[in-house]
Amino acid sequence: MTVIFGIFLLTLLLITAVAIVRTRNLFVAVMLMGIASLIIAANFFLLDAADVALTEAAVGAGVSTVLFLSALALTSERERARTSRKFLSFAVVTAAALVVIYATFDKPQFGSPDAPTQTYVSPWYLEKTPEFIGIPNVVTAVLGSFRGYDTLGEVFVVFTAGIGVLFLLAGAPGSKKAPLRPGSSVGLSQHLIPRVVGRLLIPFILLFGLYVQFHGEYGPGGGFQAGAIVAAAVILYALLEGEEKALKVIPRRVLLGLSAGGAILYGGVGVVCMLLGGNFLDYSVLADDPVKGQQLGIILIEAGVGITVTGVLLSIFHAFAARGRQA
Amino acid sequence: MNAQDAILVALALPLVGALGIALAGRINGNLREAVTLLTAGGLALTVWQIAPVIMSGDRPGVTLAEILPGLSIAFTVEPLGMLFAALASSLWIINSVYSIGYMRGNAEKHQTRFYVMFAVSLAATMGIAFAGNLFTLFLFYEALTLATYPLVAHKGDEKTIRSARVYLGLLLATSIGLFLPAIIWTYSVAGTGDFTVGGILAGNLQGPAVGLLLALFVFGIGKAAVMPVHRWLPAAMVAPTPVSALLHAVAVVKAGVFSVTKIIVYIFGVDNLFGTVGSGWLLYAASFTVIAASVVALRQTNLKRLLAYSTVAQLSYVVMAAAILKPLAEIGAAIHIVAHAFGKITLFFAAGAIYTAAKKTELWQLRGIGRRMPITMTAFTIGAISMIGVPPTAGFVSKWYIIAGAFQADNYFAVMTIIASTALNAAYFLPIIYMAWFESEAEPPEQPHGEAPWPAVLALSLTAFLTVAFFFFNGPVLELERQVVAGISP
Amino acid sequence: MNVLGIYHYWVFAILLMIGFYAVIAKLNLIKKLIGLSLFQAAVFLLYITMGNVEGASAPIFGFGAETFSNPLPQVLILTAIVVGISTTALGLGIVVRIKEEYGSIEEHDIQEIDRR
Amino acid sequence: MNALTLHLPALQVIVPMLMAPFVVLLRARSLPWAAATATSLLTFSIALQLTMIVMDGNPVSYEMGSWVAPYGIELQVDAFSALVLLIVTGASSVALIGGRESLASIISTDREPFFFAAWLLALAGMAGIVVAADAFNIFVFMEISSLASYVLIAAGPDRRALPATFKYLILGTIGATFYLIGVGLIYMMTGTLNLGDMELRIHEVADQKPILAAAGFITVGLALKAAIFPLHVWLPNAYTYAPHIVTTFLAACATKVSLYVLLRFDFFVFQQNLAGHEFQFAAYLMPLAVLGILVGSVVAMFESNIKRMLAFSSVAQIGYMMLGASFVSATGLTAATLHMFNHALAKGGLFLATAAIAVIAAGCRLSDIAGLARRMPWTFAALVVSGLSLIGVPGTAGFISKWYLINAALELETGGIALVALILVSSLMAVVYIWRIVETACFGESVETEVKRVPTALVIALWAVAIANVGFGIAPDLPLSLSAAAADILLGHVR
Repeated sequence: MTVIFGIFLLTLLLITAVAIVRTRNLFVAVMLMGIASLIIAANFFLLDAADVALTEAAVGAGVSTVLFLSALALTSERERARTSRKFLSFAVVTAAALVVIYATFDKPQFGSPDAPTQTYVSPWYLEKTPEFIGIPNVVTAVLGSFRGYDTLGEVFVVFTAGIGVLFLLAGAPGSKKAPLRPGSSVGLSQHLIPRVVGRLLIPFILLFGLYVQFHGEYGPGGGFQAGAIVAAAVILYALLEGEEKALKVIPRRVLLGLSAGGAILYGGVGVVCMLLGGNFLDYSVLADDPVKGQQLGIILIEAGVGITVTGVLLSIFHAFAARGRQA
Repeated sequence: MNAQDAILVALALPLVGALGIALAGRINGNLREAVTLLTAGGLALTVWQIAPVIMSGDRPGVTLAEILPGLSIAFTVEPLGMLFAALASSLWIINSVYSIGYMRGNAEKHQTRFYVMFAVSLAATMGIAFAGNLFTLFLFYEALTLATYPLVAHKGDEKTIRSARVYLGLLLATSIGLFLPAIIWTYSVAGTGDFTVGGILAGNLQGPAVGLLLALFVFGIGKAAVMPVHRWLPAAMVAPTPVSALLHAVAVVKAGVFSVTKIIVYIFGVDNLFGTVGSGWLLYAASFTVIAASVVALRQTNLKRLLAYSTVAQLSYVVMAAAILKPLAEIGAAIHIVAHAFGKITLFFAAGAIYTAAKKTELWQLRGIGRRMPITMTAFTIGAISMIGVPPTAGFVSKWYIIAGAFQADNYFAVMTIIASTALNAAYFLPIIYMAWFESEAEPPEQPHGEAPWPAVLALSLTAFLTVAFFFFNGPVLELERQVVAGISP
Repeated sequence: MNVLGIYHYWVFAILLMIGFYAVIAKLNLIKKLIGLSLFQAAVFLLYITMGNVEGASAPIFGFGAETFSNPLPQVLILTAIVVGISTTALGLGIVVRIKEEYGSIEEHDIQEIDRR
Repeated sequence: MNALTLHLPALQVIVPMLMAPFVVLLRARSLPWAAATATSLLTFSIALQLTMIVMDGNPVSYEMGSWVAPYGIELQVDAFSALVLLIVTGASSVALIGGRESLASIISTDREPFFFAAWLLALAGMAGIVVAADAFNIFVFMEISSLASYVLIAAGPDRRALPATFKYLILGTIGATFYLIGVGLIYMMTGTLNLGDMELRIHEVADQKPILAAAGFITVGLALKAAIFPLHVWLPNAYTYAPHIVTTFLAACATKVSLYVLLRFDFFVFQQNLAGHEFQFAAYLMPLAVLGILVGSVVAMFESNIKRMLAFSSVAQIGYMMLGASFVSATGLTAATLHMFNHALAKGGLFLATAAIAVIAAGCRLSDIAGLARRMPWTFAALVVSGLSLIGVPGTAGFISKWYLINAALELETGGIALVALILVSSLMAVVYIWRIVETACFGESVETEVKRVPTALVIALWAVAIANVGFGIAPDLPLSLSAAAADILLGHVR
């Protein structure tokens, strides 16, 4: 059953991808991107990758669509019909395709349990997680502790993107922008239904975000997904009530503090481990019982990740929105 | 102070002097000139102090820095280097005296920069003279090119820049393009680049490769001005006369020829080069240059360009003498470096004096100038007959040894070349002397002029005296050069 | 069972090529960024396909499953997704600034304006 | 102090990385600059200490989170990484020290915290790549340094900086994703991400096809990031329109870090494990290097904008490094690694001089700098010294690496002479384009603009680099011993 469902999803994905490239209306392309992300997320779920499916849905479908739409609002929605260098691009693409096809000749059997990847490093993780870290979700254990340094790097990637966009677009927070025009159509203020439904939904989305944040150890979830969900909630509020009111709820300075604070928290936990005698990011020294220390460490760094991702995504959204009003 | 310190002082003094001149230049002209003369005198003294040590057969050496294993900045003084250093340092004093007269006479601008770069060039020349291995020679060879560029481009107008660009382009192209690979080839083949008596390539390079390496060296050293890499020399005529004197007589050109001779004697080794078939072509290339340059000089009308082409010819004289590969010829080559220096510097000083006093540069303008500027013209005459090689002058001594060397190698082609070139020299110098003394002035000059400013006249008469004196007192120099060829079989 | 495996790798290859083509051939800067995210999405598919074990469940204990899929590629892809979104965000920031400075986000127009 | 020396490899990366969020929160006038410079100097001192430890040859390794190697992430610092670390941190410190006024004039006070945070993140990213011994970790830090570099370049005053940054972003991300595909394919066949581990396990992998494809992807991806000849199209615009101080920093080290990863991958992981790969490495990369040298030098000769001219010269110099590496011999590799160091010095000096000129001249075109030498003699003296080092005149650092390169070429049986001729011809071309700058500056007639003074810090930094150029030309034992050890390490893995 899952085989047919898998093939169906993948074919749908290919069709969507071709549609994205061919369409000239960028708005349609962005919407199709959202759909493609959702299909990929569903496919990930089929391939037993629950965490990744949740992330792909929240970050891929949710946040990237919001970013693309806010960028489209500031630029043009129609794409000029000219594609240049057709022949050159076809040549390069076919060359790359040939190399990829060449690589597939003797790949290990799809899904075979005795492929090298399944027999070398991963069994150690599956075996040692209950013993060393004692949390059910092995992915979060590997993400937080075994390869915690990767995740630290990745938090800083998000942080870099945040300050990059702020550097490019908004300048310093609180820069003198056009004064608020009273009575202008702020958000969707005159559409009653979305506002009422929104007001009901937003608290539950926030609650779900917190649930995902702290449920990371026991099931699919974690800092990134939670950050994306909380950011989505605040963005929904901003869309409904208007961007200035959302800024009153979380002002720019606080957003910057959040982005920087999360990264500092994560790095700080690592430095504390060093001061307590372990290596960098070795949480077992955080508490007298190493397993408790690991769990405490993972909760702290997941909180750090969640804070940074929320702060950065919201700063980027406000940077795009503010640019809209100024232009 | 012992010989090693003397070498280091000889290198450091001109640089310190250059600094001193730069600072003094800010205060006033006289102080600057005083510092220049002081430095020049000090340098000559230091260098002459090493002479007796070398005469006694000792070879003092010092290593400054060990850059890579087997590659170091090291200095050893051997007779050839000693001769070249002594010549350069003493002529610097005379040249400074002359420059003071010339610069004041023509009220040139940027005089401080002129003297500073002059001192730096002298430091580079000392480095070349005392270089202990190929790498150090190359290092200071490049330094000399870069130091003389601002001097050649002194005037700064469009024509000067273009010819200065030719000067620099050609010298850098030949040095990086040909000289550097030759050095690296030598290092990789012989394992070292040190100048050792009897040569280092003896065992490890045979057949045509020797000829090719020799070609890379000779054409790589653009300063030796063997055709076709001689074009930079006439192009450098745009520089003021003291600079031309520096280029031709004191440092630049001498460095080129000195390096070629040193490489032939201390890298290839005269004996094993004599045997190989690859070395024959050098003699023919040098002879061709001698004849061709002399013929071109015949057709020149500008005095300084004539002297430039005559230098190209005389330089290939030295290269030819070195290429005869016989002890007497090697001595002749070394002596000719000295003789040509004295003769050519006198000629250039005279040309400069005529330009300063009478603003005349073309040959036909010199008709009857002897009566107006007697001392300058007598010096010019002495210089000219030294170039031709008439007995009472230094030129005769060196030509004598070169011809003796040619007979020693019974290389009649060389003998024929020397005779032919002597005739050509006479052909383009004697008419000038005749015109200057025995013809009357075509039209009286706008304003009557006497001799050039006294420092210029003093300098050129001094060098004229030296040209004649060298004919009589060349004992110690000959003795010095005999040590170079001691080991070579006649 | 291998047909699904081969199909997965082929979809990865085709999606990669579609994204790559969009990045090179399309002139609209936003379409290039969309192509770029498709290009990266294909790579995520490759990693996750690699980590899947037949008949195993997600690597979470306590749900009564014995065999589990490989957790490592999933961790790598979690990081890669966020890296992809960060690059896209920065790219969009630059595109907005280009629109303000040049008034157009088509590569040809920008080159023309620069040449003028 | 030895408790701290244990953590040095980790500190090397986390010091600049963790300082970035703090710098973003600073709001005072030039406080972000001061904090960034202090951090950069601290990172430079850590790099020096690491070099001292690693100098005697045995590498230092550090397990992140105390998890043993293939399961956790391991950092490894050996002589080669110490050399590149010195280049990266040194270039950043000199550029920051010299660049305060020049940057303050471009970036408004409210955007300063973001700029210097991005600078520290670029520094941290590069340091992270150099010390990482885990393939995926290299990808993460490559993204950090790339994103931060895009921000730094986009800070350029000229509006053309933005399309240049966008092109760099697209090509950089494609390069990084190619690298990711390569790592994925290798992981699929060997099951591990640790470089040392990967090298051992690739051996037993029977079918080589995916590994060869992975080698292709990784080499192309890293070549794109390292701007090796045909894939260098993003470099000239990015370096020309970025702020001068950013160009000084990136030109000295950005491309070299990717080259470092390329060499480590090709000599550690692929070199002897794949049948005939050694031939492939030399066969494919040598012609590209030769073309890179020629095209880079020729285009630089006819370029009128100084910065674009120096950017193309960088493409040529990267060609030299690739040429040295493609000899797959001890002298060749020593030449390549040493040239990374010497080129950083020479190019750093030249770009700092351009920054100083830009303070007074109207722009960066040759016509703008006519006759400036008389008004700023010190800057031009330093420019000449750095230029001579770029050309490779004896007595300067550039000469030493040229010397080794030519010796390595001579050791080749076939085509050695031709390569020597190529190296010399391109050095002559370097003479031409350096002298074009000096000649127009010294002899052109200068248009009188109001007298502005070059900031003293910039002149001091410029002269420090110029003196270093000559200093390492006379006494090159520090970089030389490091690069010789690096060559042995790289070749040690090739059986």
